[in-house]
Amino acid sequence: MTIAATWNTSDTLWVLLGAALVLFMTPGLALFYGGMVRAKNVLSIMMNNFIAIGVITVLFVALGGSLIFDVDLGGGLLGGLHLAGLSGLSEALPGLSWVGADPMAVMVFQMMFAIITAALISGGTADRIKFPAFIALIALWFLLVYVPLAHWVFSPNGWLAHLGVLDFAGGTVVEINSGFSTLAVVLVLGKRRGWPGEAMAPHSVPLSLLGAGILWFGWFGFNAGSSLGVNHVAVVAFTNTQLAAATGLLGWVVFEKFREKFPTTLGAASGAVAGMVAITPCAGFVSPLAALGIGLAAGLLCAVAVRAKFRFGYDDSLDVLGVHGVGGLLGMFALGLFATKSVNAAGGEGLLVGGGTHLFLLEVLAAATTAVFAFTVTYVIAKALDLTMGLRVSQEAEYTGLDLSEHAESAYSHGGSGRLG
Amino acid sequence: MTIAATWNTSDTLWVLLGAALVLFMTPGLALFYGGMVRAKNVLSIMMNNFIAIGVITVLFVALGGSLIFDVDLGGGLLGGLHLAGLSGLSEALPGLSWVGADPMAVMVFQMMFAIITAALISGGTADRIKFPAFIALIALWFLLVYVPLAHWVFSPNGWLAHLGVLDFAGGTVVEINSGFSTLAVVLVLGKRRGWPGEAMAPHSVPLSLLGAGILWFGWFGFNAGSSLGVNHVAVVAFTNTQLAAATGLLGWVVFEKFREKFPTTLGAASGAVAGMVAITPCAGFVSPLAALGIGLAAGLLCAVAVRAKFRFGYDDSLDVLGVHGVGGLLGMFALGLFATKSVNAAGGEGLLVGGGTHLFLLEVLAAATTAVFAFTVTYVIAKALDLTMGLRVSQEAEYTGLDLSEHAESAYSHGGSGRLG
Amino acid sequence: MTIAATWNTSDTLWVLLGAALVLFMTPGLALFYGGMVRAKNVLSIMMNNFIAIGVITVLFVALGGSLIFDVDLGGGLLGGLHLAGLSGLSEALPGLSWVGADPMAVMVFQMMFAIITAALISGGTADRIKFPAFIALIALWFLLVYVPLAHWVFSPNGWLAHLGVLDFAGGTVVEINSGFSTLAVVLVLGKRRGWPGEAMAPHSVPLSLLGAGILWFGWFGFNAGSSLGVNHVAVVAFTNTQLAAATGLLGWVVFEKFREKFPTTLGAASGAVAGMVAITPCAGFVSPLAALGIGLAAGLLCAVAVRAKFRFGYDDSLDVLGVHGVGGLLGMFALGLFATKSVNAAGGEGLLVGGGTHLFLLEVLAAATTAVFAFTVTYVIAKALDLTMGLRVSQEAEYTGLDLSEHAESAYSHGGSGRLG
Amino acid sequence: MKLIVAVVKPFMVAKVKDALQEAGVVGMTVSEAHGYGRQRGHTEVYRGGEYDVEFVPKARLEIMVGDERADELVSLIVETARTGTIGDGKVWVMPLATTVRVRTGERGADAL
Amino acid sequence: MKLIVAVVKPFMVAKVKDALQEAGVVGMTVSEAHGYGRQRGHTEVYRGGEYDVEFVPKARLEIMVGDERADELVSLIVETARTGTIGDGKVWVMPLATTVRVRTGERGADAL
Amino acid sequence: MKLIVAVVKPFMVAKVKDALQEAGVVGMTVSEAHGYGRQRGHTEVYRGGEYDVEFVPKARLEIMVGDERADELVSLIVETARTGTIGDGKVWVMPLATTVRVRTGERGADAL
Ligand SMILES: Nc1ncnc2c1ncn2[C@@H]1O[C@H](COP(=O)(O)OP(=O)(O)O)[C@@H](O)[C@H]1O
Ligand SMILES: Nc1ncnc2c1ncn2[C@@H]1O[C@H](COP(=O)(O)OP(=O)(O)O)[C@@H](O)[C@H]1O
Ligand SMILES: Nc1ncnc2c1ncn2[C@@H]1O[C@H](COP(=O)(O)OP(=O)(O)O)[C@@H](O)[C@H]1O
Repeated sequence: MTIAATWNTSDTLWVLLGAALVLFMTPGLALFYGGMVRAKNVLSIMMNNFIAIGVITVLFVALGGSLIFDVDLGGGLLGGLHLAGLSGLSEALPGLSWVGADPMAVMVFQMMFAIITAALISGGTADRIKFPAFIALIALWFLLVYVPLAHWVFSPNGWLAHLGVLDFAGGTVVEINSGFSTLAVVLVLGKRRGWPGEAMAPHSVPLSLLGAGILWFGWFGFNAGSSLGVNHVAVVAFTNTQLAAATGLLGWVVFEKFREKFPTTLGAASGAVAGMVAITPCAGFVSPLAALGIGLAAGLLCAVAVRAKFRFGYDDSLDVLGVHGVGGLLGMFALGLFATKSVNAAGGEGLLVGGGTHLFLLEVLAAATTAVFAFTVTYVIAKALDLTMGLRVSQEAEYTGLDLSEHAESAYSHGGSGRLG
Repeated sequence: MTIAATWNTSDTLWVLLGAALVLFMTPGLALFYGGMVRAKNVLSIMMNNFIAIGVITVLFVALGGSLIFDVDLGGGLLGGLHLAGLSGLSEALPGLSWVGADPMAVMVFQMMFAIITAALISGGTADRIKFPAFIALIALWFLLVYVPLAHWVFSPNGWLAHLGVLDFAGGTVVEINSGFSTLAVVLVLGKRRGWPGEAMAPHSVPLSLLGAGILWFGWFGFNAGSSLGVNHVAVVAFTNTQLAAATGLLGWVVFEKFREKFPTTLGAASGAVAGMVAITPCAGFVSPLAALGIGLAAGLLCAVAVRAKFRFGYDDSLDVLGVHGVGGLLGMFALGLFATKSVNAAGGEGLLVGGGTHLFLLEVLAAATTAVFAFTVTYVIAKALDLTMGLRVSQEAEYTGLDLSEHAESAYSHGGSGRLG
Repeated sequence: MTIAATWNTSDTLWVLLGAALVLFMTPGLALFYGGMVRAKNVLSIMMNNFIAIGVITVLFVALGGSLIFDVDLGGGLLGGLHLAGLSGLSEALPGLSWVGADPMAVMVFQMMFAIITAALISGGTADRIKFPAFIALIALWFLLVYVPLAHWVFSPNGWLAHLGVLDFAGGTVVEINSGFSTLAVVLVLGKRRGWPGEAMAPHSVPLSLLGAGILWFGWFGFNAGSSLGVNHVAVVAFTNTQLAAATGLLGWVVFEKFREKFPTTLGAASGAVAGMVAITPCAGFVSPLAALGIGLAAGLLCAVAVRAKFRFGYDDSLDVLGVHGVGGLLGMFALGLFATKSVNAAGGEGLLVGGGTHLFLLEVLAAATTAVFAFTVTYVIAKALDLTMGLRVSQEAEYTGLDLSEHAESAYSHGGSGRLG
Repeated sequence: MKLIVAVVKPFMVAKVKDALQEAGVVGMTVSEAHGYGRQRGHTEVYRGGEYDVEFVPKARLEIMVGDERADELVSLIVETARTGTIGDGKVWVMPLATTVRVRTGERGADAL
Repeated sequence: MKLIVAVVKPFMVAKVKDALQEAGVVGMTVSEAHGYGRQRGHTEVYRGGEYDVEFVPKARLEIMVGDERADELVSLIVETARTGTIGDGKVWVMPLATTVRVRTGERGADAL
Repeated sequence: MKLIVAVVKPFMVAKVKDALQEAGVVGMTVSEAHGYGRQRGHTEVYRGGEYDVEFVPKARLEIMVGDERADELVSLIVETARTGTIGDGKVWVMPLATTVRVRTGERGADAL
């Protein structure tokens, strides 16, 4: 490994900063989710997030990163293995020679995306998935779902990217993918016992708000970092992230105010997340005013979408489909409407800014492809695992809680009399 | 919108990093405050912080940012509307052509300051303000109090800036402003029922300590980022922030040790915040040794000041006046004493470093103007809101707690028997 | 103080960012540790972490920083006092003229290392040390143990550095030092009453996981920042940190799975920390594949090492020796095995990459010297303090909990009936 | 008047409450408790330390009832809360000398 | 000896304690409880899910008293804890066979 | 049948449980409580506000026993839980009209 001299310090610093921020989002997600489950399952879901960091890091280094970013093997379907083990990074990544950041920094940055996308799935499987089954699930899912999708969209040689599909920071690969993959898993997994009749209220909303705060902070790295360099596009992506988060927050609480009379705190946090989800594909391609609108639409739409599970009876515990799936779809469609080259010359012109239907249809294609592909393959993986190792804990373990049954731990031990043990 | 080429990457990166850090301070503040209230009101106060992000972001983009930074309309009183909607940012901000960072980055950075200043007010109104009233309050206050003050001080065309007033990162606009605005609101709002007789002990000090940790981390972006570029002044501002926080922490706990025999953890956190408040106006203008002294003085003085409310009987629940108001005044006075051009050639010479009374009097003027203006206008706003929509929840809501009465949520749901619902 | 023009903006920004991240690690550590103790002692241990920031900041500015980095007084044993009070920083630090970052930024960065190393000791002394005694302990320990060690290793003029010892980010000064210093203190302090018979289970594992998340995030600044500039070595150090943390996490939980049947959440967090500890000295000197192996070894080895206290009967409450001491030793040995100039031309060649025994023996020498020196001097300090002011709280205070006895605070006040006071 | 105290598994509270409500009982008081008995606790593991937690979470219900309904309601509770596995809990009945409704000061059966 | 048990609104604990203290009662034991009764609970909303929380927080006081003071103290508690709104709670009195102070082993009235 | 209620210092729970277990008592129910009595509480300080916390944490044990063993076990508990310092707690005994094991429906002594 020799030290490359062709990249510049600012862009490298920017991408490394982005990588640190995106890594920080996963513990943030663990808290966001952890606060929303009951006290007996909080460690279980946090553990699913932490284990995702461990497992995906290793798989990404060993195989995934290369399969995504190496020279295309043909048809834009998958990359090769020259970059496996983080080798071959003294040269620019194939197709990304315009990037000023050190290629290894770019790979690490991308690794963090794969980690959090895997971690998101835990929001659907909460309270009932076996710990070993979750590990097997995300490992297979990473290789069979995430890696191809990421190659298609994030590698310039992927077939969707090649067609001209725009996706700034992962509306397809991260958001739609996590939403529809989670839907597939929860359909196989089945509902939590007692759901929806029994109250399964969040055990600590402040924990969730803290998690949302960390997600917000980290999302600047996620979106603005996806410019892969410090430039005006990065500034716009940063700004758009803030604006969409703010209006997403407002949209959700306004909806609640009119629908249930009460604007909730968890709704505010959820709305901010929904806004950021929707702006993810658009961040560096649309104007700040469009970002305000996209965030607002996401806040309203996702507040509606999370109710669907009660109507249709699938138990997506913490609304990965309702927030990430739906928000991601919205973002991709919005990008087809509002993209403008005045923000990013390397972008496109959306339907509503006079670009015709071309880009819009491409975005719809990419969104639909992602949803269908992610759902289908993940469904097969989940089914296979369920038939072999079994996805679900026993009834008794579910009553006791997964913290004790899967990890021999209790999250909290309060009270003057200690553990009484 | 075209892509400017006149700014540089390091300074832009620095300002964006600062913006992310300052945004992160608001969830940090939500935790700092949330831990200090009773468990029945924690979501309410955290919600006030989150809604501030939503509301102020939109108002800043729509109007505020332009009114602050656009070319002065006359007399240094207010800017125009050319920058409304974040337009017109392909050129340097009026009077800030020396800044090397992308103007949109600077605007977003400044937006984060307005957000947290609004959020600070929630520390005074805790446990009893109606949620819609809080929204109306900060919206009006932002337009009528924050925006003018920020123009006067932060825009080079503002009348105070024009006079030569120094304020590195917002001793006036953020600290004194939030302190005295909060005082005005709480005088209209009245005391919490049961205060000060009943114990209203913090429900979770660890939450507050976490919040303090996030504030500390974010304050580096707040103060050092206010250099608007990477340079030696930024390094000094960074260093001074750390030093003043450390001695503020020590000052407060030493005071407690001698006054009440017990150095408290909440006191340590409060002292660190007090030190950072006081160093805010001074950060890039004074030497590290002065910073040590300013922090220490702030720790001691604010530890005394928070007791004033018990004596004078105004219920500033979480001491916004005692910490931010008093700490901000101290910082402005200290700047008039210790500013030195050896640290920052664009700064001034304080009374004690041989600069005569000129700068000192200017700083006193700015501090007094801010305190009086913020108090007066905010008092009128609060009174008007109280007479129209009513500021305060019902007695029953106050007993039940605002989490349930305003948001239909409970922060915590512990215990083996769950919600028993 | 004049403004130096010889440093560059990217490197300065990088080091300041690193400093902010490392500062953030100390509140992170406070949470990591705070979650692991019982509810009656959580504020006490968090306070020990916060007070470390206050005390060490002041001592570092006043004396320590200069004694570490000033021109050597002779024999590579200690620096002089020219840099005391952060003076003399308009020129490069002695021996560090290759560094592109502002010298004051480097000093502040290094200050943060001293802070967290002092804070680490609180993990061993938890639940029973007097607050004033902890302050005296870390103050003396900083001057008599940390400062010399840091001079020996971190200053290019220190005798160990001079010999050619490699230590990228503090495997000796931070990790081995904190581990063996803590062992010395706990041997003087004695076991907690009831240990190991009584259950002293963590009162809030989610708090610890949050702390681990912050530590992980901050460790990027710790390790990658230690390159003191943005370059490929920084990128590798960043990457290695992530890889070792991931495999450390996996190693620990795999061990638990086989040893106790249950992979625990606290084990995952501990494993990630162990992996980062071990990679600390190696981060910028070894290849990513080596980092994977080092992290894994650390996860496994430290999972074994934390059991030693039950066998040998010393009460290192939160395993500073088992994680930092042992992980640090492992890291230093691994560096002697795996260092390669292909990653860092300024580094060395380890035994297993064909460099012979030279480097390996140097690393063993440095590790052993650190362990012996830290243990011996700290033991004397602790003994002296125990004989004079007394290290340990009374039996009653230990039963009541240190939050009340030392700080007159209660961490939590839940429940509908409030404080009942 | 009698006081029925029932110590049951926590997730039985809602079911017992529903059954009693149906039987016309309009009130009860519940608190959290931990029980020790034939039902074994569990082991927790923290960094190699294995802790035996011998106490199991239980809910403790108190129901004031008229003397004539005590037996019938005890049976109802016992049947409702039964899973048939160890640790289902205990029910005991105690005599009451006085009962008052705080709001009105009503006594005896009127206090219910 | 008698045991007075009072289930009252949580914010009444301090007031009741003060009243009893004034009446010369030197001790009591309090625990947290949740009550179900005429007083309605509330609805909570989380992401579109509305949960009815039927149990209301209550405090549960236990006061050992001599037989002769039981009636008077029950009345005192009832009057002190009354707000007149639904949910003020219940007081009941139970006979005690034995009472002991742990510190000294004193029994009966001396245990108080 | 009798119900022994013991209010003791929280860190005594394990010791009392062990003693009872040795004496052949196979079950008990424990809950958290706060006590007010001769033992003084403590003062807490938050930003200059000093709060008197008058209630002290206690554990509350309930043990159903046969009439014949009640006295002996009360003495055992009292001796085990004694530290000799103020605040050691109280023990009281109440008569039980009925006792049932939920799992089996067994009554009386068989319910133990
Ligand atoms: N002697 C007792 N006194 C009071 N409570 C008891 C007693 N024995 C058991 N319990 C309570 O009943 C619960 C169930 O008892 P256990 O012996 O585990 O099962 P089972 O009643 O099914 O035989 C215990 O957890 C405890 O709360
Ligand atoms: N039959 C009962 N047995 C035990 N506790 C009861 C009973 N009925 C009510 N309670 C307790 O008294 C509280 C107040 O009762 P509720 O019916 O709501 O109001 P009120 O007593 O004013 O009519 C309840 O929350 C519950 O804790
Ligand atoms: N009259 C009482 N009724 C109920 N519980 C009581 C009474 N007096 C004391 N207690 C309980 O006993 C505990 C110890 O009583 P206290 O007066 O402090 O000490 P001691 O019993 O050693 O004299 C109290 O904290 C309280 O929980």
